[in-house]
Amino acid sequence: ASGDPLGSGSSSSAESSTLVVGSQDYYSNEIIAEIYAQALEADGFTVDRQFRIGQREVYLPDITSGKIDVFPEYTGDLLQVLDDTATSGTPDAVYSALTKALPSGLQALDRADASDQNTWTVTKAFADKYNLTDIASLKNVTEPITVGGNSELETRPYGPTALSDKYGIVTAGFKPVEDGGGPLTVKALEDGDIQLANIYTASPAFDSGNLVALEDPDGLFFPSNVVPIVSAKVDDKAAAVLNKVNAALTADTLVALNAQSVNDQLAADKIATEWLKKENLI
Amino acid sequence: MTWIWANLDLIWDRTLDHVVLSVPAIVLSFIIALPIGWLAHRYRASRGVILTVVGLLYAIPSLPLFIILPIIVGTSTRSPLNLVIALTLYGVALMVRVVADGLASVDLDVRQSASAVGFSTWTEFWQVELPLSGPVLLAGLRVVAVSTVSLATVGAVIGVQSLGSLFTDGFQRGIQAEIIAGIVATVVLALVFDALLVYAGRLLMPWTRSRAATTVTDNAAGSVSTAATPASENRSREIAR
Amino acid sequence: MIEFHSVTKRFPDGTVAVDDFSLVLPSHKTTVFVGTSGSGKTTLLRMINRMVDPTSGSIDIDGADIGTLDPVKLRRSIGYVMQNSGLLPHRKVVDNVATVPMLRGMSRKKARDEALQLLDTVGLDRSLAERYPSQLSGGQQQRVGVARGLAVNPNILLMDEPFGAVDPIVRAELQQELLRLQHELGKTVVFVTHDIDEAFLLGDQVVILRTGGKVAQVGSPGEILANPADDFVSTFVGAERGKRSLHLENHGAGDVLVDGDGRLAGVLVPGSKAGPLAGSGASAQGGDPR
Amino acid sequence: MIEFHSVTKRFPDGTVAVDDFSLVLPSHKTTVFVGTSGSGKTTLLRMINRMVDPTSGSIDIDGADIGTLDPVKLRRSIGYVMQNSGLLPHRKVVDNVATVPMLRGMSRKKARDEALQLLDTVGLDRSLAERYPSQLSGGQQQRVGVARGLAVNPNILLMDEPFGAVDPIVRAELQQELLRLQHELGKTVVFVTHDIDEAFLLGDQVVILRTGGKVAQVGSPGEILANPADDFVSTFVGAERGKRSLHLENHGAGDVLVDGDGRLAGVLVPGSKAGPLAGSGASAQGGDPR
Amino acid sequence: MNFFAEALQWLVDPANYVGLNAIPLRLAQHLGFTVVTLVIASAIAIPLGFLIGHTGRGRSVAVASAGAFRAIPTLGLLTLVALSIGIGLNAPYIALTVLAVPPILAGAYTGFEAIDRRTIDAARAVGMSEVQIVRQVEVPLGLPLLIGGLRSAALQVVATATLAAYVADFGLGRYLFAGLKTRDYAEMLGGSILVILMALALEGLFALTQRFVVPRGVLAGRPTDIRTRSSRPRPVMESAIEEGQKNVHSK
Ligand SMILES: Nc1ncnc2c1ncn2[C@@H]1O[C@H](COP(=O)(O)OP(=O)(O)OP(=O)(O)O)[C@@H](O)[C@H]1O
Ligand SMILES: Nc1ncnc2c1ncn2[C@@H]1O[C@H](COP(=O)(O)OP(=O)(O)OP(=O)(O)O)[C@@H](O)[C@H]1O
Ligand SMILES: [Mg+2]
Ligand SMILES: [Mg+2]
Repeated sequence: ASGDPLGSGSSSSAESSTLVVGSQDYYSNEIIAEIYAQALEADGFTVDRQFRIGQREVYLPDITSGKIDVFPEYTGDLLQVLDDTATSGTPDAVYSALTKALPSGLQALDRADASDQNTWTVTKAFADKYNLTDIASLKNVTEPITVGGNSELETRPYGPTALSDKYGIVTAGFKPVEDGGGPLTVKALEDGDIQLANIYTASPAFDSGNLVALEDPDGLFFPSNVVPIVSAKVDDKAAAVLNKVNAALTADTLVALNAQSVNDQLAADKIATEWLKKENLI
Repeated sequence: MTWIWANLDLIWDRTLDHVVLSVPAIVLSFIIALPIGWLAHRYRASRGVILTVVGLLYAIPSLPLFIILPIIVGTSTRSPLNLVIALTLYGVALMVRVVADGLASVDLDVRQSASAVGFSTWTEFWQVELPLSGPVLLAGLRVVAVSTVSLATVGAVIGVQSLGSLFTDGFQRGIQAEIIAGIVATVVLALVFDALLVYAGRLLMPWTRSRAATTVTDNAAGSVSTAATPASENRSREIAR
Repeated sequence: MIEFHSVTKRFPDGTVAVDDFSLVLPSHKTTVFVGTSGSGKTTLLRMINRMVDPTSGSIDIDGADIGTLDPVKLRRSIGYVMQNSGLLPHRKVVDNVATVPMLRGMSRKKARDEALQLLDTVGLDRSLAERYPSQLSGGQQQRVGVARGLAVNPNILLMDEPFGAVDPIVRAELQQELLRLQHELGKTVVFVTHDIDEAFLLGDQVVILRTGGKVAQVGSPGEILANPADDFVSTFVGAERGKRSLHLENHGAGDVLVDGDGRLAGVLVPGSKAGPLAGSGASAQGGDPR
Repeated sequence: MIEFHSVTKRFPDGTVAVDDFSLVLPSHKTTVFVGTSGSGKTTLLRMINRMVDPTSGSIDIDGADIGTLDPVKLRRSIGYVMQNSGLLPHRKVVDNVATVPMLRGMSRKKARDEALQLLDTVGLDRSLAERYPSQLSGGQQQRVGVARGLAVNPNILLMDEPFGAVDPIVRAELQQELLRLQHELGKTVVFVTHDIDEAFLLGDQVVILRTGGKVAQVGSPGEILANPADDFVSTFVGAERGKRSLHLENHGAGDVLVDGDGRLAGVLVPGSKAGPLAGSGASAQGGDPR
Repeated sequence: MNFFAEALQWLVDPANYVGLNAIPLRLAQHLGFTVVTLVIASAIAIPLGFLIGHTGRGRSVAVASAGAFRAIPTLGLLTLVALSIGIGLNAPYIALTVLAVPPILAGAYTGFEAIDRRTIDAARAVGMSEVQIVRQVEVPLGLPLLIGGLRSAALQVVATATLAAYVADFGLGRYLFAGLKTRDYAEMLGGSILVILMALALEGLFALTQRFVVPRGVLAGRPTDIRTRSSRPRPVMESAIEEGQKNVHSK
């Protein structure tokens, strides 16, 4: 793999001072990565952006092998991938579990308040009709509930099985919509093709007010706070920069940033610069 | 539409990425298919086997191929090389048959007269058979080019940037203009490649141009050119998915 | 001189195309193989430049067994003209003619210069040199084919139904042209045709073949016409059918010659514009080509 | 009787294929259009069954302007034979012959029965009936083509170079066969060829065309040969070139007739096996077809 | 390669043969989807192709747009369509039909075009109406190339029909997506193998059909004694007299 001529092998390049920042193939993640990158640059670091490098299954090997130095991740999501026996808990519990589960050579910096986590979401109309507030209240529903989401949702510990095991809510079937809770899923909800969907909390789809994320008092879902996963090349100085930025990233901030991307159709670097300036971070 | 004007540079960058991915695949498909197709043409017995095995490649869905290929080849998961290899495989699958058919389309009279005046097998291949199968090869290469460009978009799913990234991103962010821009740019790029190939064909095969101008009813020439079009169209077994 | 010694050709599928064929083809003369389709004419011709190798028997050229020669080199030293000219459609006329000299290592410039001269020889305008074969008429293409056959100044010229695909009028012209050329150049020509008239016109020696690659008769045109060896030959040369038996008929505007089929053959003229035909004659007399 | 009245055909690309052509084609006779390529022969022929419609002028068949008839019906009432037979490759010989009767509504069984009889008429063995055209020789295919042309017992038979693609020997056979058939059936035959010998053999009336669809001469073969209208006709019929001027030559085994090109034409025999040729003759005399 | 061994194990695991995700069920769905798509695409492409092939009109438009159609990325089209008409099978049907139309169209009209013009000319000359020419001559003779077009369309649709699972609980694509997201490569590879097997089976079926529908006369034996076509091609015609004159000048 190291002999790969076209590949991503900047780790083998000579400039050891360069930090490689990566991002998922997901606009929200790219914005965070861009924020990290600009903050690092403002502090004199050289940054090599390797953004939008696919889904976790694609880029994870590159993080574990140290080819990427800084990567914005989500605590709960990553923990479940690294340790499939992990159990949910408070954000801090999940965070500390993650730090233990990380392979050697990798390190999780401070987590942000901002999170982008799974929810069970229904339309506002549906929630009003059956007076839904939290997940358990789904048992009020008298019509069949069809669940929609990525394929893997079906087998996840918080999936349809958990609904029936924990809350006695029997779902009527599962329809895959492989866009990770994106616009297609939202449309399917609105069309009534599905009644219950897995949508991320930071999705700007909630902006419209037409969707309601059911509360999760029992911690069915893993809290998934934004957290930079870094390699050993990230020194204390760089870590300090990233921690400072992360401290400013609140839950509302993330939704607002996403909304800028989706509603105002701004590019990630512009959104990042604007926010960093506003927060006086650069 | 405002998105497009604000992001022309992005579209341009992705287009360049796309070119860098698809051009090597197209060229490699041709180079690799040439000897294999020649074998299939030359040795009748091997033809069935070669074409079947190669035809099997079509049936591989691209998504799993992209995932499995690095494991088999040993490249890094998100290396563009994976994509180039996969695209080349599909291109070869298409092109081998074209090469075999193209070589077979060369008029027997011409081949025999070439060897009768003293062409050796090797010289005859390069100076007679290859150029004369040019029109069929070109037709096949055009299909390969178009489908490779189309297929390269799937790279976006495995984290290799291309015009496909425009519609995955546009899709996540619900920006229709971006999705449409991605699709349109892909189609335009494919058509540009196609036009370039046609133009290259004109340059490299001047005799095919002159044929249209002539008024002489030449049976041999006529049958070659008419044989080329339907046959090669029929060979449009491309694999866009 | 080309000699066939008991040559047999059996193709892998069992077809016997040529069966125990022996013949001497004299130098500087034209030998014509004539026969119906499948009688082995092409096979015989192609054995001379080793496009086909005999199953048994041998062929000598000027005393040397060609079985011992390198086929590619041999072919480059023998002119070959075929039906539909066999020109390379992707090369210009002049390059087609220059092909073989260049294969033999001549420089491109020199080969093209000589090719232009050859176009003169076969009566083609040099302005056609830069055209592609498909831009020529059928007759012109055949002339280019002949020019290519002559390009390395070979002693032997093999011609496989070279005029089979052109208009009868153009064919007559080309035949006369060939007679003229042969008169000038005196090559050893081996000519294949299925047209007995053509055979009689061009051949010093005519070989009539029957299906299965067997020789029906060998001789000069006069000998064959005067003494057909058997019924097959008679039928073939048209003697039996009456085609060759002409009689005078009065016919409105004057006497005309009519054959046994009722076909008008022409009118009888007194004089003798042409010299004697027997034996070697045909090439010695051009007639008026037009 | 077919009458052309000032017929002109200009194709959309501007080519004038036929220019102000007027002619009467008598019933029960054979009219041959002969001329070089592109002289409009095929176009003339195809106007008779409305495969091509004239730009101006009109064509009458037995007094009726065909422009007023339904083309499809018209075609079903006229026999058509073309080079390479034009048979449907995916239908057996017998079904090919039965095609048109079935189009006209005849039952399959009856059409096939009649088709088998037609095979006899054209001299084909019934054992070939169940073969596909590609399994026949060229000559056999042409016979099937003729059988198909005769299948609806049409008054008119159009033949476009029907024997252009077969071996000369087979061609001679087919020509004799056609003469015999015509003798028996007495159709109005319109025949296209570029072979002047064939035209003279088969035609009661011969029309020599020059490029651009202009008539060079119309007349019986004898008239044309005896009095060629101009140089073009002379050249075309070969008179000028001396092909038609035969003279006697002594030649070893006896006197032979030789033409101006030095080509052996045959031997002179005294008697007259054949009847008079002028005007109507050719069809009246069969010779020996084989 | 234990990878493939795992995939084989997945293929024979009895657990994968029960319930809503059973292999036979997924196979049937996939096949059904493919067949329906081909039928829809054929219904559009075949009449159009026949029309183009018979009249010769619109060919250049067809060729150009087929090129453009071929370049449309199916995944992009699928998502775009799904966004306007919602999830379920309709969007995949539309996207895959777009994929299948060009090869079928090409097969249909090239099948007609490949027919010897003289055959059609003769059919017209003996009095076949245009409809009869299409039905009795062009369709039977053009069938082999049409089947060829269907065959390549089928191949593409089978492989690409995996995308139906992107927006619907349908077909073998479910194994691919589920395997991809849960990094269960055995399932993904097993699913791919099933797709390939189905493609192979269809290939075989089409090869047979193609052999079966080729009019026998087209394949039947070689010409017996005389080889009209090959050895006696139609004379190369020309304006002989004119050429003669040219030569006079040139000498
Ligand atoms: N490569 C081959 N394999 C098998 N049989 C062959 C091959 N070449 C020729 N033949 C057969 O050998 C016989 C003689 O063929 P050849 O081509 O010499 O005939 P020809 O006299 O030139 O005929 P034509 O006038 O049609 O050109 C034929 O029966 C032919 O089918
Ligand atoms: N459909 C057409 N469109 C345009 N020009 C045509 C068409 N058909 C024939 N021509 C032209 O009309 C002229 C006469 O053609 P036609 O086919 O009648 O000649 P012909 O005497 O039959 O020639 P040949 O001996 O080659 O068959 C030619 O110049 C030909 O190119
Ligand atoms: Mg031959
Ligand atoms: Mg014609």
